[in-house]
Amino acid sequence: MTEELKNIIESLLFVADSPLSPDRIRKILPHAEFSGIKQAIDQLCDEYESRKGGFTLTEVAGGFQFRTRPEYSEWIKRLIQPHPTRLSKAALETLAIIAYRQPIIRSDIEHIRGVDSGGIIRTLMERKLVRILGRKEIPGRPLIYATTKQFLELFNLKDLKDLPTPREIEALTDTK
Amino acid sequence: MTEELKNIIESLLFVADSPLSPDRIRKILPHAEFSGIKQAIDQLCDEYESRKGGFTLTEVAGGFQFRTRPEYSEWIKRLIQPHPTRLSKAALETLAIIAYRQPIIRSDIEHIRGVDSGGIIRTLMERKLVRILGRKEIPGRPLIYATTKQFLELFNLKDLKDLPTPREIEALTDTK
Amino acid sequence: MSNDIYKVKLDNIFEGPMDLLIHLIQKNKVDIYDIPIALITDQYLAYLEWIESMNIDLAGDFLVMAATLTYIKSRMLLPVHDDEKDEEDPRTEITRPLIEYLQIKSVAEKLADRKIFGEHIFARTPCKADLSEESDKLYIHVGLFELMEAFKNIFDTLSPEHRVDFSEDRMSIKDRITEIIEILEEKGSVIFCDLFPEESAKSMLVVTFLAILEMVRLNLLRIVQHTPTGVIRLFYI
Repeated sequence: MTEELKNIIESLLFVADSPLSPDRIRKILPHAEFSGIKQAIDQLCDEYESRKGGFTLTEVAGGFQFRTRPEYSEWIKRLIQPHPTRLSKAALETLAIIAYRQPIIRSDIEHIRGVDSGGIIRTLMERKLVRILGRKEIPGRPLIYATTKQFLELFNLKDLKDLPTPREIEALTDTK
Repeated sequence: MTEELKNIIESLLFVADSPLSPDRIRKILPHAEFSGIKQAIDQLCDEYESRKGGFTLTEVAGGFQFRTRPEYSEWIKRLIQPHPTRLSKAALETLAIIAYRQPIIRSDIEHIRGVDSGGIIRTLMERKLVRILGRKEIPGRPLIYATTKQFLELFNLKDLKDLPTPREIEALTDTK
Repeated sequence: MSNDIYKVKLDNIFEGPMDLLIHLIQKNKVDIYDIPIALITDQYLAYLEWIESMNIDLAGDFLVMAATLTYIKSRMLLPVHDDEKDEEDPRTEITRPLIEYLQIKSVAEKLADRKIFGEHIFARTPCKADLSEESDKLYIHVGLFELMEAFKNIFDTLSPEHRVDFSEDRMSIKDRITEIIEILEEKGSVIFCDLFPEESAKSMLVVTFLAILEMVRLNLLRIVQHTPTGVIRLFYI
């Protein structure tokens, strides 16, 4: 086992998103001896164990993986954001309509999209991207929707005027 | 700075999916001194640097992140399928203009390159290397562009001051 | 001439006039600070002719540069009078942008030479074991670009009468601000909905709203709403 082999294996274990078995590593490094790979992994395990740092190399599910030590999970939980959620295409479209046409009432949104949009508007409101501005003084007094401050923050905009205009969108998205 | 603080910071850096700044760490560990955090990071950088293993703690995009050493990229690419990152010559030029002249408007970019650049700006925005900063308060209120954090991350840059300096243009024939 | 044509390789189709100029300067091995403008201009124009003869559409940018070069060439031919000695070399007009462009090119090359993240250098892919539990705090991953695309898709399907001409609106926002200020100067405050009479056109609603936003930004207005669904009132500061 050479020092370089150990380093290569360390970098592989580092980038892998699941435990790596010696067999798997062998397939990536066909020139290496199987015994050398095992030896390198053992040595890495020892090094991280004696170092007693923030993470260790642990044998798990038939392979090896770097894992944080459980003592620090409290802090790690503070760091880890929940999985980012994406906005669905329909939600994004509805948001775009509200952003560009605000203040707007639901029936106008639905007129443009051609489909019922109540559920999507509710989701956008729950995510605090859209808010109710008031009621329109027409029969039925429908709610008027507009975007929120969080909307501007999400898209890194100073104010609504910074939204690219349709013409600018055209100019940028035309691939010619 | 205690040994434990160093370990906690190490575990945070280990699980983070993007570079962590000392400020961000401070928010997670409110009981820690800012100077202690900085000291712990410095010490970790030194340890990984002198260890010369498979990865190092690198300063990038205003924060710190564990990153593999470039020597082993050949093997790592056998393990994970990297996303294509190649930028065309035109895209690189446009990106360089935005990086060095930001905040900049589209017509200034096109003035330097001498050609229409809308499609390329669009690609750079799509890849999140460039973003809209706002509008310039001149007639037409054009959009202002700037580079993103992802730009720094992609090119392994600490901050914008870390950008390479342009070559002195003396005798043009030297550049062949 | 036919021999020359054979010499032109595919990568000699230049992206822009600057690329072409730099190619010509390099090919002739001349000093960028002392460009033989007549020679370069002639070769530039010859190239454009060749391109046109190949039935390749020329971007307007190439023609603008041709005009600039021809103009500089003509100025260089004029006799210099004593009182004009201090005047700038006409070639500066082209030298300066060329040097700026060359600097950008050199920087772009240096960027391309760097170790690229995701190509030479990698970070960890956070694994599921790290993410112990999902919190209910949501964060949304979306860029302005996606929003723009969404709007463009919608915009393309809109019938013309639904489209709002934004450039027109811009003009009228200032007018609307003046009108609102007049109301406020008279009354001191106004109910938000009163600024949106039901008979007004859709574009007028947008203009009024943008006017109010602009006034808030300029610190002309304070907006008050006592209960979440209550009356919104605007006060003149």
